Amino acid sequence: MKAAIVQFPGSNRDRDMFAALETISGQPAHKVWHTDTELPNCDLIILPGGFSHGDYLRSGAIAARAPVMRAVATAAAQGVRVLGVCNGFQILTEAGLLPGSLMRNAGLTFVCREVMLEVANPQNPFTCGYTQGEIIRCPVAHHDGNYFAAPKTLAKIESNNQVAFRYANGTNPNGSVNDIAGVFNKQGNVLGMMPHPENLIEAAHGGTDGRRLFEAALDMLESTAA
Amino acid sequence: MADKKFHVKVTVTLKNGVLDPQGKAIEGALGSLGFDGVGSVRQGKVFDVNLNAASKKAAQEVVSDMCEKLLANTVIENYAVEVNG
Amino acid sequence: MADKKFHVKVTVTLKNGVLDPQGKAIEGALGSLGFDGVGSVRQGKVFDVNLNAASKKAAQEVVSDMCEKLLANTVIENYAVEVNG
Amino acid sequence: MTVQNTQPITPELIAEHGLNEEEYDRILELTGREPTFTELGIWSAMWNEHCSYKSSKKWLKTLPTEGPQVVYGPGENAGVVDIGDGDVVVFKMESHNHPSFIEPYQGAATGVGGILRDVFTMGARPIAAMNALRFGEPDHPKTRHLVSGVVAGVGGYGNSFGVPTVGGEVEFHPRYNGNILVNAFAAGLAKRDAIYVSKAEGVGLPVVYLGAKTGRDGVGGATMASAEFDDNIDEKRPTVQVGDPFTEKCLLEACLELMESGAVIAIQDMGAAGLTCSAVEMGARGDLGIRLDLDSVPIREDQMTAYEMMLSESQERMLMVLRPEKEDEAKAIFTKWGLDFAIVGETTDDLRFSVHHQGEEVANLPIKELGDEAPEYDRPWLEPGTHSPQEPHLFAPPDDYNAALLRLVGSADLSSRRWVWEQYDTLIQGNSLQLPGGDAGVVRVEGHDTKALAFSSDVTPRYVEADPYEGGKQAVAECYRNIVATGARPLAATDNLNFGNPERPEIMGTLVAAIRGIGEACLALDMPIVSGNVSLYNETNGEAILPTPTIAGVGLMDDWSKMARIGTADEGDVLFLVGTEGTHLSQTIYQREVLGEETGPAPAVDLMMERARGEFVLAAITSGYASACHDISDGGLAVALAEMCMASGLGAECEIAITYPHAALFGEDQARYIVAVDNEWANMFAANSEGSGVSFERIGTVQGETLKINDLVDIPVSELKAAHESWFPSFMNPQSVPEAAE
Ligand SMILES: Nc1ncnc2c1ncn2[C@@H]1O[C@H](COP(=O)(O)OP(=O)(O)O)[C@@H](O)[C@H]1O
Ligand SMILES: [Mg+2]
Repeated sequence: MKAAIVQFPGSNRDRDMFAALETISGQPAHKVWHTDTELPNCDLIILPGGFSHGDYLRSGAIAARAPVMRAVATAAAQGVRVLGVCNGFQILTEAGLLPGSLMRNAGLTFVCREVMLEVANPQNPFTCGYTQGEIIRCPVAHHDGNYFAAPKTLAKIESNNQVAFRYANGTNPNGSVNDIAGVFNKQGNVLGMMPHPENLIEAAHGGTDGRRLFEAALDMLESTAA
Repeated sequence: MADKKFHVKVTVTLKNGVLDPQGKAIEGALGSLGFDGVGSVRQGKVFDVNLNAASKKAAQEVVSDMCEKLLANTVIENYAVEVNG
Repeated sequence: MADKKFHVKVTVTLKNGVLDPQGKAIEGALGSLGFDGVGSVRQGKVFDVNLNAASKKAAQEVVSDMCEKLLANTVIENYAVEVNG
Repeated sequence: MTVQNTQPITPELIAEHGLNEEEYDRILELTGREPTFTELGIWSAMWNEHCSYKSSKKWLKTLPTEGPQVVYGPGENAGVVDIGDGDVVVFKMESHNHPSFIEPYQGAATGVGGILRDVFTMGARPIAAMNALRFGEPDHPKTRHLVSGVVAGVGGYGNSFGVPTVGGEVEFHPRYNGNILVNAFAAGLAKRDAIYVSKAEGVGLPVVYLGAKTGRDGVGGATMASAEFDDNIDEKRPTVQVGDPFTEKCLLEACLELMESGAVIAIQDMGAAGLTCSAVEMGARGDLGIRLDLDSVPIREDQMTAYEMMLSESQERMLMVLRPEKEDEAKAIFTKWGLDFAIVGETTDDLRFSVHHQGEEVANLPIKELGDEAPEYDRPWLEPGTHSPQEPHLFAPPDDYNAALLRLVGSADLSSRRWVWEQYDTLIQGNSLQLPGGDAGVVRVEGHDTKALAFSSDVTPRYVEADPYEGGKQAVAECYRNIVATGARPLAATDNLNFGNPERPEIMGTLVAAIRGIGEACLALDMPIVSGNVSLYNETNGEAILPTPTIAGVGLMDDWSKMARIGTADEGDVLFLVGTEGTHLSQTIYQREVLGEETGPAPAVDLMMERARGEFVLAAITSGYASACHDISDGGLAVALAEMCMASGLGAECEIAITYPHAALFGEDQARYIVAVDNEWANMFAANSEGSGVSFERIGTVQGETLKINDLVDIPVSELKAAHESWFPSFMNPQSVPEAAE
């Protein structure tokens, strides 16, 4: 499977993501610049972490209106897998490809620490490497990760099983509603999450819990549900 | 066409019911600084935009369009546009 | 003493000459969205404060004090307080 | 604010520019006539303490700066050190003390921005940052505000830029009430054959301005950074510089791309006194003149004068000399990254610094003299006094050792800094092997399977105050130990010398003695100083800060799989003390926190012993004997044991030979480590220490959930942790913890 990483000015975990994909799949990902209007032929599009356009105005707001995002929206509508991590998640919500918004952390400060995540829905191409209710480790590093959705939207997200991950064991670092750490779109081919699985994929990182997410998204698991 | 200069003030505020962590933190901080009687605080943004437009109405329209397209996230925010000559 | 409710609007803006990276980024983004004629954008904050005070004047004073102590960074920001009954 | 170039040069104006009579006479001589207003500004910028090191140069020259590993020592934007395989590490530390006191968030943020720029100007991608912070006493009304602003500013800039912050220091002391210290360190990786320097080469080449636009930010800033504070501080406020980490990140990527394209001949970032310093440096280094045309400088404010443009400290700007044939390619790169790009001048062969603005030549000065002939002072200095040693029996023992230990681990200076470092992105780039909380931050060398770099920043100002010479040595020694404790070999260091007013002979004497101590230690421990920064005049109303020569060191690890950590001891491991029983209680944290005094001499540093024990510990770690390691510093053996227990979550049972219990537990004697060794290797470890003549003692075993030391200490690790972790959060959020512990 071929992956593409979209780079915006101010993206800064694009290099982490690139290295992680290469380590896991042995293949370099395509790099796509924010002004590109077409995407390379690929099965997985990744919007990496960082501070696109400085996160000025609202995190992800300016990037969400970049030319490349039209192509991303089109691909998403066609069923191509799209993963947004951290700033990528913020961009996806700003672009309307995912429900909800990411507000300032409840503690108001940037938070970088390891949290625990409960896998809320493993029936999905991104999460099928985990089991229902499994608790995994994952680092977070963000200032605006406080997931919020209006009650009606929230009810829908919950009833459609669109929550991918929840902060577990009292480790919610930012005040997110219902401990939501990651959500799918309704079709299940777009995932946004605040934690950084790309920073926990090899022994040097002190753990490999993030690895299965990429292995699943790249169809590299032994028994991937189609 | 000879455009005129306009100074436009845009105010963007969170919709009712939308979580405002900053406002809430400020309430708390004001309390601990000894300010009593504070009911609620909500934080928003203002933008001072200088632009050229054919008329006041045109300025109003173009800035509203800017709000829809960028300055406000209309899912969670309201905006108000005020044009000064 | 029977206090009254006031709604106070505080506007905090960067002092002249202080770099506004946000404003600059927004100018750039408006340009790439195809908005022409934008001269400059400066971003500031607004706070909607509901509070109880003895009088309009008292409300004005207490909120100015809040600005000095918390809401504004007076080293680089100016503030304006507007009390509505 | 707009002052024309024709402004008459009065004695007041000269004094306002921080120039004394003698200096002005020299300026008249070198200029060959009365300088214009702009010229006066240029001279003062080049000759102020911050840029010229006029008080410290004589003494800085005595520091060891060379070694086979050193590629570039002091003098460039940052030091460059070889790490093998064609790679180099590029690093430096710099202060942003005064700006951070005035506006903590922006002051700290722009400090981080400045040091990152120094590193990537040389062609290195920043891979690690540290921050050494010193604040006034916790109870001082300004302290909390300063801590929260500075920490948010350090994080705000570094996180957005995308560099992991892997270490630092935070300390509190009343002597910093009016002058906090913010020392920022950055390190980057580059290829040895692709290092860029400021020396321009070739006549008639375009001088190019890149990055953000110029505003009036910090006009007068370099002068301010070298002036003592007084209560008129408010007047200096409007010159605050605001950082834009987004622009800096774009500037980084653009510069690295540009360097790769082969377009860059010389490059210099615009730091203090921006355009002036950078242009003069490029010319003077390359024996070239520079002609600048200010009408082409991208500006963001109206009606800026030549004076303002020449002295502006707007951030995120660079000056380069480019190959003319690559101009279009270069411009395309900068446009892609949304940055300003303007040709603002050219190199000339007349050795003049000639500045033009609106059809007028506003300055024409001899460039070599501007760059190299800054005054150099041999300021009078007093040899610091010494204290006679104080034997342990002169110090009262604690009533309760458990209470004393809990108090120390929960004190302002020894408590966990988690509240601070969790606001920093410590993981970005995916190479962090050791995060803050251990002895040194460790980062993998990208592109290499086994190599890693270790970083630590250290100084114990109360020691330096008590004995500047021993304190200077100690700062280097502690840095060395912290690096060794991870299993890395210390390679080189950078220093940031923060002192008071050098015109006072006793302060100057402190500086001189500290530099002597640092120099000797660097020589003995083979850690040459490859870059550094001096911040003087840290005084308010005549009261100086504690002398604070911060040392930041870098170490190299060949194989990180052998790395030692503070918290990786296993149940059943044997604990060894490398070194001897503690005896020194003067100037210790115990004395300060428990006895409420700060008296007597600093602990003496035996550099031969440091080296011998360091080499031994290093060998033990790299041959795989050590399952965990920690150096003994503030708080002595008991605190070091407690820190290892808290990090691993395991207890320890220790039985140590004791002459004076309080000195054995809390003495801050130097050159000591605790090493945890798998039981299977314990005899081997002991035999090796004996063989190499290094003193050691087998002090106990890792076991259970309680720290026990003889019959003195018996505390559950969870209780230690609670004390250790709670001080900072309750200090910063007193409302959430109503009865905050003192
Ligand atoms: N400002 C800071 N930023 C990041 N890490 C910090 C900071 N201050 C302290 N630390 C970390 O906290 C730990 C304890 O600090 P310190 O007591 O100074 O260590 P040591 O005694 O080993 O020199 C170290 O890992 C250090 O890097
Ligand atoms: Mg240490």
